[in-house]
Amino acid sequence: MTYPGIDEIDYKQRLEAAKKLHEAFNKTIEELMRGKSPKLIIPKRTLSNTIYDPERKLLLLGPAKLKRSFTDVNEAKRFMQTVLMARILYESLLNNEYPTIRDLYYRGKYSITYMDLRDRRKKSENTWEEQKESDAAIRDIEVFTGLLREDMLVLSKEKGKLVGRIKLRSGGDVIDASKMGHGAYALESTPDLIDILEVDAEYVLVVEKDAVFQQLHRIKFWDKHKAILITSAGQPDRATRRFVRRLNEEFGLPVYILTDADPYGWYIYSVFKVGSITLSYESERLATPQARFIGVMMTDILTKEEMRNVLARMKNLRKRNLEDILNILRNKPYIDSKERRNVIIKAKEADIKRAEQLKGYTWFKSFRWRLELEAFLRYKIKVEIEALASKGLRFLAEKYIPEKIETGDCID
Amino acid sequence: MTYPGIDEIDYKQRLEAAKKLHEAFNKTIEELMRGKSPKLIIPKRTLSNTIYDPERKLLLLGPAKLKRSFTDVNEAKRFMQTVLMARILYESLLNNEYPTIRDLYYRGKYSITYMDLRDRRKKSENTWEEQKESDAAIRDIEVFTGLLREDMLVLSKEKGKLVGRIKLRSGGDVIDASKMGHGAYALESTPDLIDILEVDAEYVLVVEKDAVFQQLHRIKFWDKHKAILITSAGQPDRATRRFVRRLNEEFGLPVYILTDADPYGWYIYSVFKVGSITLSYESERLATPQARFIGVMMTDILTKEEMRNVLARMKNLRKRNLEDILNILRNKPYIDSKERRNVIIKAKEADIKRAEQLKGYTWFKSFRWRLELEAFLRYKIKVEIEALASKGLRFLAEKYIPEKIETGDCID
Amino acid sequence: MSSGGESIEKFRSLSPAEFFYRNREIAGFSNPSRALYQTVRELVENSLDACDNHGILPTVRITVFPENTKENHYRVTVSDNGIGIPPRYVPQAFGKVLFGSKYKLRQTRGTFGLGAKMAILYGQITTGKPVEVRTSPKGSQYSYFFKIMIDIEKNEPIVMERRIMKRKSKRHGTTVSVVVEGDWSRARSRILEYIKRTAMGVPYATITIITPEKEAYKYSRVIRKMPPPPREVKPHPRGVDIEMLKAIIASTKSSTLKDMLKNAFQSIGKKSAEILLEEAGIDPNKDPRKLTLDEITALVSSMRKYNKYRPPRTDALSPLGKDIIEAGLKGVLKPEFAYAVTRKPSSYSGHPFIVEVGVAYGGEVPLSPDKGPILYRFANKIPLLYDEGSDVCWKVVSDANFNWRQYNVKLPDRIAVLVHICSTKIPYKGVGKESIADVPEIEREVRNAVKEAARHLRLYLSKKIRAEEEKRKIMTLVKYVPEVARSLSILSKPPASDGNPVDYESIKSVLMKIIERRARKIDGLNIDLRELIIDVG
Amino acid sequence: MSSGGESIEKFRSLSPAEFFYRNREIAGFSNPSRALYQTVRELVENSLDACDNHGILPTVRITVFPENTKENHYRVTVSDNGIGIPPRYVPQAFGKVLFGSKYKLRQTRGTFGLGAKMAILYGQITTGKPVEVRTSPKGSQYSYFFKIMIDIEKNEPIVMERRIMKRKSKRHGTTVSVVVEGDWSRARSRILEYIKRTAMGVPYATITIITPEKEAYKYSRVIRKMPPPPREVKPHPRGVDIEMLKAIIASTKSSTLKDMLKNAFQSIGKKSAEILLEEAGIDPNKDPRKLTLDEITALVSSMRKYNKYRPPRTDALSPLGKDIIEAGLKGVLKPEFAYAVTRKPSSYSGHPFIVEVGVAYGGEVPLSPDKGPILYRFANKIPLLYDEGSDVCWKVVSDANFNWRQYNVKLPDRIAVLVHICSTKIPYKGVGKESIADVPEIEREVRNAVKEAARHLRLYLSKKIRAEEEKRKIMTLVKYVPEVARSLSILSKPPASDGNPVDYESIKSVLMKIIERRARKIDGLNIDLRELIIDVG
Repeated sequence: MTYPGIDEIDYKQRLEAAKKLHEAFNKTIEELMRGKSPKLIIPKRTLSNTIYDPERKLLLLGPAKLKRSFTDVNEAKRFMQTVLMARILYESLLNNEYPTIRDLYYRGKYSITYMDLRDRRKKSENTWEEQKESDAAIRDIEVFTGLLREDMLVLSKEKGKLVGRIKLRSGGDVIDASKMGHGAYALESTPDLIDILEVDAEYVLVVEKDAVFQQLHRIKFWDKHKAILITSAGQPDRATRRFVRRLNEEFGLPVYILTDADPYGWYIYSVFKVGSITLSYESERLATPQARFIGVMMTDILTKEEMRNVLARMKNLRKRNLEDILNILRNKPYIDSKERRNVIIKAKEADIKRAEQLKGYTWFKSFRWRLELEAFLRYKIKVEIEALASKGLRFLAEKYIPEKIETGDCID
Repeated sequence: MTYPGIDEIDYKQRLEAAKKLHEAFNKTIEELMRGKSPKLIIPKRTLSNTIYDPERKLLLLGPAKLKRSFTDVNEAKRFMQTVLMARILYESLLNNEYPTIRDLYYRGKYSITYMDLRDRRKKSENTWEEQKESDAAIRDIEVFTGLLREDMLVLSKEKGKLVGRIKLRSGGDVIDASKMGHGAYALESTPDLIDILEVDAEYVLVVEKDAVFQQLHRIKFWDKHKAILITSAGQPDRATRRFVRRLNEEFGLPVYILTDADPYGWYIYSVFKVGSITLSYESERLATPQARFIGVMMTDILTKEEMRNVLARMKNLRKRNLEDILNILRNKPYIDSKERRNVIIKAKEADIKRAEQLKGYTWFKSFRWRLELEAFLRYKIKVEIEALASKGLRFLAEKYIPEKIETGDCID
Repeated sequence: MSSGGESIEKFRSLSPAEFFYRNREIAGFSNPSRALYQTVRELVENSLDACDNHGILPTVRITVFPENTKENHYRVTVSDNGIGIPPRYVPQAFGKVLFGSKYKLRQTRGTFGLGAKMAILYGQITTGKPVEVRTSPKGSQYSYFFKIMIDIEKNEPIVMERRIMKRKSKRHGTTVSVVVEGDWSRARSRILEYIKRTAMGVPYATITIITPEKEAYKYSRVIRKMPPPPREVKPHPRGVDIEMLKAIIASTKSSTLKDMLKNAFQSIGKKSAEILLEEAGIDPNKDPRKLTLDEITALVSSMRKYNKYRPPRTDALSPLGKDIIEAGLKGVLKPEFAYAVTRKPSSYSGHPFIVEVGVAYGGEVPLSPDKGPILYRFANKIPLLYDEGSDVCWKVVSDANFNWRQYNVKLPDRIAVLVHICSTKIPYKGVGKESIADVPEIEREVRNAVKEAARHLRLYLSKKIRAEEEKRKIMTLVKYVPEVARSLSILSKPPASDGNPVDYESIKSVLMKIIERRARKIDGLNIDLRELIIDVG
Repeated sequence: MSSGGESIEKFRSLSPAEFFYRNREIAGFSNPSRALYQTVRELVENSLDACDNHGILPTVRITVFPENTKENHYRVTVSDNGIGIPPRYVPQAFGKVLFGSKYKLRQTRGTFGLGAKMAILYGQITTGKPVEVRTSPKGSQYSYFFKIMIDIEKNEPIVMERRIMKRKSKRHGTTVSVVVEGDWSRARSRILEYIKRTAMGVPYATITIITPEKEAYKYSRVIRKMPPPPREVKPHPRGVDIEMLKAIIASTKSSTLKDMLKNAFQSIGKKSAEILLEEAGIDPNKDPRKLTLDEITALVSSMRKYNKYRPPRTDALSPLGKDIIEAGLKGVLKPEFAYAVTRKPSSYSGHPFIVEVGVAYGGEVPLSPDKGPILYRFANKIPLLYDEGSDVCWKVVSDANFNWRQYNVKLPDRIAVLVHICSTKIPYKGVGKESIADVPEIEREVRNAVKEAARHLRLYLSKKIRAEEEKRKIMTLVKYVPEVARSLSILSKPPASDGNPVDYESIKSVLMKIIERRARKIDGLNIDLRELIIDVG
């Protein structure tokens, strides 16, 4: 522990995480030494045990647990993989390492050699073949111990970038994200170790696409509109999600998400807002239930005639909903039907399947979301953010985004 | 031109680029108005017209030109696409836009309607179907006018990040890349518009993988070793390549490239060093002929016995080469054969094909590169940077990289 | 002689009727469904032969009625307007296996003198009912009615009833009625498909079938042109064998070999007879009856090897002809192109044959399988429905063996091939008459015929493609004019607004002139190209 | 009688020899290659019948020699050690079509009395050479030699030479030699494959073939057990038809119907005769000769519907038996598992038949196609080589129709099925004897036999799987013990080194005890599990 790069904050975090790991497994060891078959009681990470909490507006793990017993032949290998991964993580913490999940995969991978009962021949089997397996073991340990990987100083590839009127302290440095020139501040893997010093902004605008982020940055959108501009560059990584959450939670900033109008974009919004369906245990710290979807919306480009067709598909409409519609459509469509022909993309079979799935999720069952999804399913078309650029960058920056924020044409 | 975001430098660049575009096409227009069938004489971007210049150590376009004549039915559509793209770029420049290549695709895409001679019916055809086509048109204009897309203020997704003892001026801000905390400085799309103010480093280390970059940064590798640390996060984008080139050219910093030991990693090195084979016209400004490959090398992990097998495959070895070998192998292998079993990955058919291809390129014909490629082809295995992490992060930071730089165990 | 062994074989002889009674499967009477189909088929083909072999436009009516529902007995009745049967021959024609009118060198549908008798035999075995025949021979004033059974052991008819009636009308023809055990529900689609294809090959006939459900399907005559009726001819020398030559020697009245060859064979004249005998090393004036077996063998050998005969006479054959085939294809398939070929006669093993092939392409022709075109096979005007895969015609036309790409056809495509083989003897693979054997001479003729038809198809297709191609080229240029003119016009305006921009209309006009210069070279193109442009909005 | 019409048909009769001479394709003599194969086959099958039908272990020798290379004439000679032929029957047996010893209710290889005569006929037509027969009947002191040709028009033999020789040895048997036009190079692989498969089905025979290249292929006898020779039997009533009953009535000596039924049929006793006649509403004591046609029809109907007969007698049949089939499969295919089934006799259309099925799995059995197992078909001990796709056996065993997965077999796999059908009459689809028709009774028996054999295969496979499974489970636990022990040991040590770590060996020991507790429940597992562990390095 004499390496010069070790900083105080990281070191404290290490000790705490190692202690939790040790305690979690020590119970199993004690039971084993009393002759009981060893087992781990782990919250189930299955879809059926993923529950949407409408109060907190979050996807959370339900109460179901699974018993991973070493003597159950169907579970034996995963039991072995779980304790193996716990050991490697424990060793990394104690040795001041900053492993990536790929590192952990390599460190744990080796050939188990044994004599086969059936033919008395030496055989061997790898602890795991693919990173998929070691990743699953990491997730099991996360839910088993309540420690997220960042808490165990596991680093990962980070794509999130940031500009705007905000000052941070990280690793001893003070960073002013309003002084990044045409470049941006790239976020670190452990956003909980960042100190947010000062925020002089009215909202956070999260842009799915890096190039659009750069365009808005280039014309200093954030400066004129007092915004913090963040890009996830596609599917958001954990650090970006956690950082957005902190801005919302700790500074009360509204969060607007700008993605393509397609199931992939909607899912990115959904991950920011309620969490990932397959990794719901992270949501409690990573999701931002207050985040709102600002666009691109199907309703931005459909004509009034088309919207009538969509409404005809929807049942149980209340009168208030219809008034909402009139309100929504006041400034629309933003793109006329001739422009539209060249910017819409035909939905693929997979998109439609994905949209049907989204329809089933509670948080997509609000009137406004039903409108989007039904419109998509009726016309089977997608629209990218860049499609708005066919009207010029200024349209996006000076009309589309400000108007939507002003009139509240966002979807919760 | 009254938008507040416009800065001086960008504006100057716009005017210059627009003038070049106009001039390039105006010749064709003048000829046309004299009744000549319109045509564009464009340097050929084909593989056969891509030439490796061993003097400058660069891939360059050769002297061959293609005549794109509007009246040649096989070329008519591409002629139309080329002038269409030139027009959109011209308009963007004049309107102070910062388009992306996706934007340009959308702006140029529309349905041409016409009456068909054969059945006298109205038909329509899109100017282009896929971005592939509009991208090709951009490249044609780049070689035709000598303007790179950045010169025309076209923005693109940027993945490159930077930390280290270097100060820059961009868009009016001064950025100190040694004060980025655990985060990093994300590069902009137009690196030629950056002012490099101050450099206090001895070399540049380019890391293929973002997570490895973060690990090295986390332990402040760049501080201890006086390095500028850059990641391309996979295949390098144009801005990262241009920035690395500037550091080498303008400040004389040695550049070391760290990638996986596989054809994909080698190709990344090759793109940094001599340029992309399919886009060789960019090399003149984007490539860094002085860059050197630091690892991971096949020779890092092969035993002396295995190296002998590899040598047996190579013809025309001189005595000096053999001495080189002994020198190279002094500290090796870094990974013993037992560790190795778990970190090597079996090469796929596509990898082997790719390696066979690399073997044919002049800049891979040096003794050291032949050694790497023959070793790969003999044992058909790949090694990732993370494989070294199975020996701990400190091994990579404190032994592997410094030792290689010190002993000069890099490949040119 | 012989022999006190404990297990001596007993030997005896078998009548043809008994042989086929025991082995009815080989004639297609293997189960009630197949037997019902085969019964209809045999009777219909006999009826058609009784008409068109004698220049009569056929009118055939078929009924299949339930006779005893409990036992699944059906009465199949087929009536025709054919020439009729001389009453003295009726008992044997329907009650003696291997007796008939078809054992000669002339193309007929039936060949084995067996089909109708097998139906009668099968009916007799399964239902015990006799066949009923009513015939009114052409030119006679009487109608004759018979009920006949077969004495199987003796292969002789048993006439159970015989009546003669004075006839008022001049209508002639024959009605045959048998009762057989059958399975209509499984045979239905087979039988109806058979009738449909038969009608396709004989568009000059009117055919009606009435089913047990009392549904009537009628195919009316669409043309009145008929193929000329076949005539009986002498054998062709190329197909001679030792046995045939011995039979000719036994019955010849000629006193010299030379004369015998000239009289007994077609296509042999004085000169060729002499050449043949010289080749065989035999004196042309030798008495045929004095030939040794070795001499006969030598003569057969030289006759089979000689290759300068005139082609076999076609009188014995009755090809459909180009017109009828093309009309049939066009009428049924409604293609955009149809072409038919009737090859010159050829022969195998002494049997003359003619191959005819029609090709239909495009239009409403259904999409073919990947492996080859849709194939309609006919043999002596009979449609062949089953065992397509083992037929020599499939072997020729399937994509594996025929280079369709070379003819601009990439399978699957809308293409159908009709092959009609007519011969005094069709070499079927089995008595079921569903597929034709791989006889090299026939295979070669079919291939040449398909090639010839396919060449005409290729010609048609490539002409069509060329004309389209020229027009396409002009269109390619014209449609891009508006965008090119607009873009160049905008690019012509310098950024710092000095200089001399060129307007859209001027550029467009120059471009159109350039294209018109080019279009003038194409003949038949007489239109103002400007009309094709729709300006950019 | 009749008639002045201008186009009257000429009628005449045809001899069976002439019929088959004209239609030789239907018996498989369609071209020189096929004809040569068919010639070998017909002669070999006659030879085997002459031996094993009479309890003689067969020794058969075949030679195919070039006779006239220029004309492609081959001499095919087949010798056997069979019972021989009484000399008075030889001329007709080889010179008269539809004459032979096989027209009775007894299983033989040849069925039509046609095969050898077709070869002779074909040889005579193509080469003009007579057949040569040398026979030494069992028990006789003489050998007889004949040269015979066929008078085709009369269907009568012409004996060209006849010799008698006093014999010294007791060796008996027959040698037949014919000269035919053939194509050896194309027939070669067919003929050799046929001989190989024949030897597979008749492992108690020694068969030798010598080819034109003077290569000898010899298959020696591998067992001396033989199936019992078949005997002639009375017909079974379930397969009666009207024609058969009429023939029996015509020749019966019984004075009452009841007696006649008892005497003329197998499986009918006093009681069942009475029931049958009561069902038909006929007086049991009536004189058979006084039955009306309607009564005959009624009696046939009741005989066919009655379902309580004893099964047909097996005396007429000669199944190979379980032992011979399994020995054959094991010897040739070397499988890990083989099982054979001989079904009880059954009948169709009055012909008794027995189905036998063998299944071979694993070992050196070649990989089957996706669509079904490898199929070896035999009919009355004859291997069937061609037209597999249209055979009822393929219909049964192909994956489309048989649920192999249900028997733990997922195709393709190393699986072969042998089907042997023996019957007094095999219902071939054609005279070429290559595939068996879809007779429902046979299809059902084949399916049941395959199911029965497949059930035994499933039993074998599932036992094998279960035992492996238990051991696998124990191994699954044991192999992970070292890593689990190491990891838990390391995790047991607190980070701030107070607390009480547990060492590797202790954890390992506890884990092994837990596993041993479990393993003790498995029987037959008697080993120290610790020996299986290789500790972590």
